[in-house]
Amino acid sequence: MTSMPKDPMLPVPFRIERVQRELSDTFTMEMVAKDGGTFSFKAGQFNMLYVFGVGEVPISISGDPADRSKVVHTTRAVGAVTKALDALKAGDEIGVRGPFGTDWPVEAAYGHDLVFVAGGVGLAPLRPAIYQAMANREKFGRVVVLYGARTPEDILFKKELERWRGRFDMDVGVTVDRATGKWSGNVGVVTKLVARGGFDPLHTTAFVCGPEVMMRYVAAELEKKGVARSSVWVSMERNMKCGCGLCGHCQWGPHFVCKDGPVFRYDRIADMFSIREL
Amino acid sequence: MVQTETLGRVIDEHPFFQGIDAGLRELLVGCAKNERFEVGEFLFRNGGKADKFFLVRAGTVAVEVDVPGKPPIIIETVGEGEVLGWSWIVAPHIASFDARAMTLTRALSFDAKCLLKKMAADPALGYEVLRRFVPVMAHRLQASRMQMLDLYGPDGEDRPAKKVKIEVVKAVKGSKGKNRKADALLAAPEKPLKATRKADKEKASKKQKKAG
Amino acid sequence: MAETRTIKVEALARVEGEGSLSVKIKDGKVKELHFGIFEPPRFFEAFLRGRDFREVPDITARICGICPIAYLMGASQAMEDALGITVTRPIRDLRRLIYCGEWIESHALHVYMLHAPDFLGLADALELAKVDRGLVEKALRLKKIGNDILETIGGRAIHPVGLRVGGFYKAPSRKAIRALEDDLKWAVETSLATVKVVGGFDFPDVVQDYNFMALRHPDEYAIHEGRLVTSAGLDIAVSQFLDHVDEEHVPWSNALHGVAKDGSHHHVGPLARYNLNHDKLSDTARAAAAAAGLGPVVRNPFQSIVVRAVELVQVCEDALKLVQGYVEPDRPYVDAPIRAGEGHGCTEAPRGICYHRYKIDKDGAVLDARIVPPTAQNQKVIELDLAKVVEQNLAKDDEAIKWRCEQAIRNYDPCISCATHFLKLDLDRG
Amino acid sequence: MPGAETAVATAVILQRDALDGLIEALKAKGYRVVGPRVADDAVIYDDLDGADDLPRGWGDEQKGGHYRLRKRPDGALFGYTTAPQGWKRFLYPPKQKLFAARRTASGFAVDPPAPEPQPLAIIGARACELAAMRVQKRVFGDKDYPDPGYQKRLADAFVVAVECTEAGDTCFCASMGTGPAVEAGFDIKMVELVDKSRHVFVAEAGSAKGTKLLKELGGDKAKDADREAATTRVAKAAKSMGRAMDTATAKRLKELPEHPRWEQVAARCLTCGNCTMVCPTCFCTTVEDVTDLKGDNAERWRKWDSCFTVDFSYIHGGSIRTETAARYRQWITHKLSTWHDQFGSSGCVGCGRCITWCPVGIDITEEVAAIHQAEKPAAKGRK
Amino acid sequence: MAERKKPKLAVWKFSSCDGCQLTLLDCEDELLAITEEVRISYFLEATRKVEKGPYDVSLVEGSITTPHDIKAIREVRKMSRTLVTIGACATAGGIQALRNFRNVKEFIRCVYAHPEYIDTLTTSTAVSDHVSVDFELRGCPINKHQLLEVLNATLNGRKPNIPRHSECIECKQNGIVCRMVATGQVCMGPVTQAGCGTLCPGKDRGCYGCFGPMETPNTPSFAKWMKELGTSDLDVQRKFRSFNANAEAFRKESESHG
Repeated sequence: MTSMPKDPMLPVPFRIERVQRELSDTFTMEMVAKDGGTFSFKAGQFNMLYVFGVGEVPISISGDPADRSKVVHTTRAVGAVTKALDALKAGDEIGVRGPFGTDWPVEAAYGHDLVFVAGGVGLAPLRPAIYQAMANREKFGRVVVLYGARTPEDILFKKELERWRGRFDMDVGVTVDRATGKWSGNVGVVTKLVARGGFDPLHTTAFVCGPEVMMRYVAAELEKKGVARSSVWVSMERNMKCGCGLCGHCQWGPHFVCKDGPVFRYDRIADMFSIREL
Repeated sequence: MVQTETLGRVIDEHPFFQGIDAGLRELLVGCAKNERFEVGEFLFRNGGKADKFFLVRAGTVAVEVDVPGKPPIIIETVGEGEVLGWSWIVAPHIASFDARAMTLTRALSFDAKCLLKKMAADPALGYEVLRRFVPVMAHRLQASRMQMLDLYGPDGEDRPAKKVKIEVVKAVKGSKGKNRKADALLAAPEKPLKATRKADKEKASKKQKKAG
Repeated sequence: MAETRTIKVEALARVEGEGSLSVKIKDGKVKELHFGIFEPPRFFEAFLRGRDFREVPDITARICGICPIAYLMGASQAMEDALGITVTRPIRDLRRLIYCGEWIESHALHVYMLHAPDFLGLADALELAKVDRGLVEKALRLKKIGNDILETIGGRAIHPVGLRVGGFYKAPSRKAIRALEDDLKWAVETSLATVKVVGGFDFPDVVQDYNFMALRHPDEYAIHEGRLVTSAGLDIAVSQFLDHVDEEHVPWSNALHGVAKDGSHHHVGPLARYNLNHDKLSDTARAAAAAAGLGPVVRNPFQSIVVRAVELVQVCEDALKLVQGYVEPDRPYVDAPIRAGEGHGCTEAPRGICYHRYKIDKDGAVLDARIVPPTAQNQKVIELDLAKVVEQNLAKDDEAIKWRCEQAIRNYDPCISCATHFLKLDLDRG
Repeated sequence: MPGAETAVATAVILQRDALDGLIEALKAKGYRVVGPRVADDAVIYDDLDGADDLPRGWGDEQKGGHYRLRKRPDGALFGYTTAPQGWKRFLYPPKQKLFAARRTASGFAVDPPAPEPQPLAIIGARACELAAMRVQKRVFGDKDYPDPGYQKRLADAFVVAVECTEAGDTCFCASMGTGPAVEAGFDIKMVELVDKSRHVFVAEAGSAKGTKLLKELGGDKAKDADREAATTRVAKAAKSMGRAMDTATAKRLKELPEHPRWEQVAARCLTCGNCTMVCPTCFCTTVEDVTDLKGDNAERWRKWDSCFTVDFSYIHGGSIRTETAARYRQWITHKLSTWHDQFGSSGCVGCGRCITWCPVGIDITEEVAAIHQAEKPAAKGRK
Repeated sequence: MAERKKPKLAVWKFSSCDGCQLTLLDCEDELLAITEEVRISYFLEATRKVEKGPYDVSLVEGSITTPHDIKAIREVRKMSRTLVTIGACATAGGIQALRNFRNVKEFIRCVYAHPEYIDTLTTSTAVSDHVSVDFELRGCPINKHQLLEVLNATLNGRKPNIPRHSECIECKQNGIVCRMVATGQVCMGPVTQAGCGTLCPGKDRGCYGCFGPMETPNTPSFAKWMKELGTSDLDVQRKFRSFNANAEAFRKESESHG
């Protein structure tokens, strides 16, 4: 593993090996440490990515935690830094600080049905956990991936989803908010897929990642289905400048989203979800 | 008789009428029939009479709206175990969307006229049916509101510093001395500097002669 | 040759503000010539009414971003005149020092970046930098030294915040002022070199016979106070200025033309100051002028660039002396009870005299304001210069005449934003 | 680290002149000596050339949104209460360079910031200020990601604490349990005794470094009477606090996110951020990336930030806390309530700066008291 | 990291004092470097050379005060990829917006010998009241470091570090003792946007608001406090009516005093 420099604010140089366009505004980058070191992380953690001269941005890791040879990020270009990231290509360098934050407790879910609920680009932070679960497939009951996207054109990791759907040991449900006749899949919000079930609520662990509003409704739907709040995990997002609890920006009630999160157990934060402007 | 039994079992097994009182179920059976729709076939059409509702047993149905000049937009898909159509409850009983089978679809359809009559006659049945429809409608409403939120839509940082609000500004009346020429530079974008305002100039000099 | 030519410069470059020029020539004679100022009026004198007298310096500073000190100081002095107070010697020295800063900045900017390119046939100082980067770097450093003085005393170079009626809000520390010393020593040397450089330019042969008007002070090269004198022999207190100068409103300009009441046209600025105060120049400055071929009287407006360079020597030297002799005043400003009154103030902005008059009521609110900036006063003589320049150059093509005309206007370092504030508020009374 | 070792509690009496020796000795040991001096109409903490810079004969008058220097007749050197800003300025400077980066042939290289300059010698830290240092030490002492800069600066510092013998109108350290007596975190602590007959300091060492330095300074062993006089004065200060905090209600604030008081305080709050800037424990920072024109050199700077700004809670496209009420609530709830969850103590040390330096005099103790009052009947009603 | 093309820069002037564009020339240490990175295509104060649009970056100084200005600013907008307004005139109407509070028609008639020569609007307004603006740089005048920061950020594709918070935060960062609390003089800092470098408080004087309103100015609360400090209604109005008098928050507050 690349040793973290003593100062947590110093980025470590990585080289971009491969850039793959996922959607019109979303891309996946694979990078390796410039010093040739390995990188280990837990599913759900994030890195602070530094684009030289532009700035830094927290991005979840979307690769396989078992693969320590590289670090993979899937990013949507929305701000100045992510747009600058988008402009980089293989061979360019990037600064990395991390990994930071809490992880999806995949091992704690052994013996349960495992339900992944993702919305939009929220599938990216879940992907490492899906990899990890499938590498330990026998430890789980059913493995269900429920995914909602805006339109069929906005479906992230489409090929991978198709591949997963083709497996006999994995249930994949995809729905879009809007479609035209060319689309033969589900149309509707992702909560509807949750409502359809296909898992044993009493023995289910759910990992939810997407926009905050979506997670709120999904968590409520899971609860309605009978899944205990303590078995639901969500991944939060707040302004972050340091990633390691020093800058104070990501505070959310008593929590620092960067170090107490981003992955939170739902029962611990459910009350805070409904407080405005917290 | 065989058919009635079969229909009764189908109703029992469908999540929508799960646990319904056997007597009421029998009343339902009287208005139900099995239907089958090929891919592309419409279950009902926008503007058409809403004289049925469906319990989808297999397959997927697209609830869609036709947009002139564009492919129809699917608002929602309804699949196995779900109920389709509620316009039959609400006057004037006209469907407001198209329902099209996306895959081979099998469904139990209920004749609205028949059912409404029975519901009117037997308030217990009426209550039971509506009791089951209301949550479905509420759920659909919530879902469509969430769709409207466009949760995954772009919300980037690139916003102009300030929204343009054109304010009505009045020029001072009677001002004729057009001795401002800064804008002359800009009159023609392709010739930013050279463009002149001859007319203004001439006016100005005429004015001056008069004044002098 | 019954030919009509029209020469137009729609927007003057390398001047402060927005001006234009239009000349009609018929039969080899200038038929009509307008030096137009299309900078829209901003009505300063109007909205000053009702403001507190203490706000006036900061508000009037916004008339001009290039010579804000001229306004800050002129307005402050006028208010002090109205209140009947005189500042202490250390405050007076600090004022002269900050004014030197503005002169250094403004003159360095004008000489090198706005005016010199004309003499070298270049579009701007950036082209000059391509020819002689070292020279432009020196010019920029010189300009920066002026700005450093402004920033050290006033907080910032444009619209400084440290000045007030009665003096300054806070006097800079001795340490901060002394930090300017080394740079100023370099500036004296560089300004001497500047005189040599610009003294070697080719000057069109234009000799004008103007009535020059400038401040004159018994002990120094007048910058921020003195009596008003003219080459015609007038010698008046600042408060009498309006007895001798009037304004005219012409259709092609948003600025009023300042004209002497006797109908003559007066000329303000470097040439006026030099010609009327040659004896007050420092020995170094005077020697530099002589070496550059300037006599005690200069009547060629194109040589104003050399005179500016000579003045640079003067103010760099003055600034150096003031820096070396700086002592922190006990109190940074002089206070006085508010009373009703009328006050006048006049200072030498880098481009000529800038006059202020205010009337305030017993609560210190402004009843009436009148500001006469230098460029407004020079408008008429600029037009006279242009007529001569055009007639001398008729053989040349339009583009060449145009450029030469622009150059002639730049002789005056016109400050057009200022000029449009020259508004007569009370015509009925005037 | 000051106070790491057990105090060698032998109090000595230092004469007024000994302070010159103290500062000289610290300078000779290579410390950058910072302490109180009068500038810009206040007693501020700044570099000291010598004991002559100390604010001899100056006191202050503080209340909500109000501070005035006051001449005091006794010539006390530490006769003021607290400076406008605490030692945070020195231990966690408002602008810190995080790194410089330069473009290289292959990409870019990151250069860490220059090593720490001289260690600090802090003269005149108050009990509340030492408490603030302890709080920030925990904040910047995360087990995985401590802030090396802060930890080093604090560990290397030499701290001369001066106990308060008078309390200010906006002080409430007694109610927070953080003062006015100094208990830990110092190398030397002193109590100033000044009356007609003498001007002395009762000094005690709190570390080996402190013991050594006190020995160098000489000074007679303090008599019991001197020690008693010192204790009495500090106890008197504890009793004369101008304010008190209801700590129980303060701790509960996180349970009251919908309290109507938030809207009421929002009507007054300017969201100017002064309270967070003067608070000795507020630690939030933002980062700024700067570049040269060519884009070949870049730097990242860390700057003090405030939860009162709109940008503070910005996430793609908008800010979480747009309302003033939400921002004030965030600040006070974090400071007084959720700080306990995060760092095991209150984030408030009772120095009163946020009250004095709020431009409109909003009083943290008053806000908590108002919420306490409003909550009381409700609490009864539930029972 | 490829060599980038030199972007074209234009500097435009409307009703103003020229101070903000002079700020560009006041970047003595950086000016020649700037010209190596950008192509100065239109900048009348500095050069008579003029290049045709479109321009990558336009800096616009000055407020809109004449009917022609309205047309002209629309043309500038069309020709500019990025339009940055610089200074209080361009971002709020400037000091000349004080006319907005008066009856200008009457006013001109009594002021001018030949009112018919004068072509003006009854108001002085911000550029963003007429066309969309990509970035607004505040100040009367703008701060040179902020100008360079905006240019640097634009050239390097990052977000400019231009805070919108109060001046107080900058004051405290710079270690300035609050003038209002420590001396009782009115300081507009709490309702004014940071960026000047704490000039006035650093010179022992209260801020006069030349950077305009901060992001969420609570002017009613602040005005109330000013009055508690002994400021008259008229003076409260004057404080809000200066270089950013027509900025929404200041205008509204000024209208409830005096």
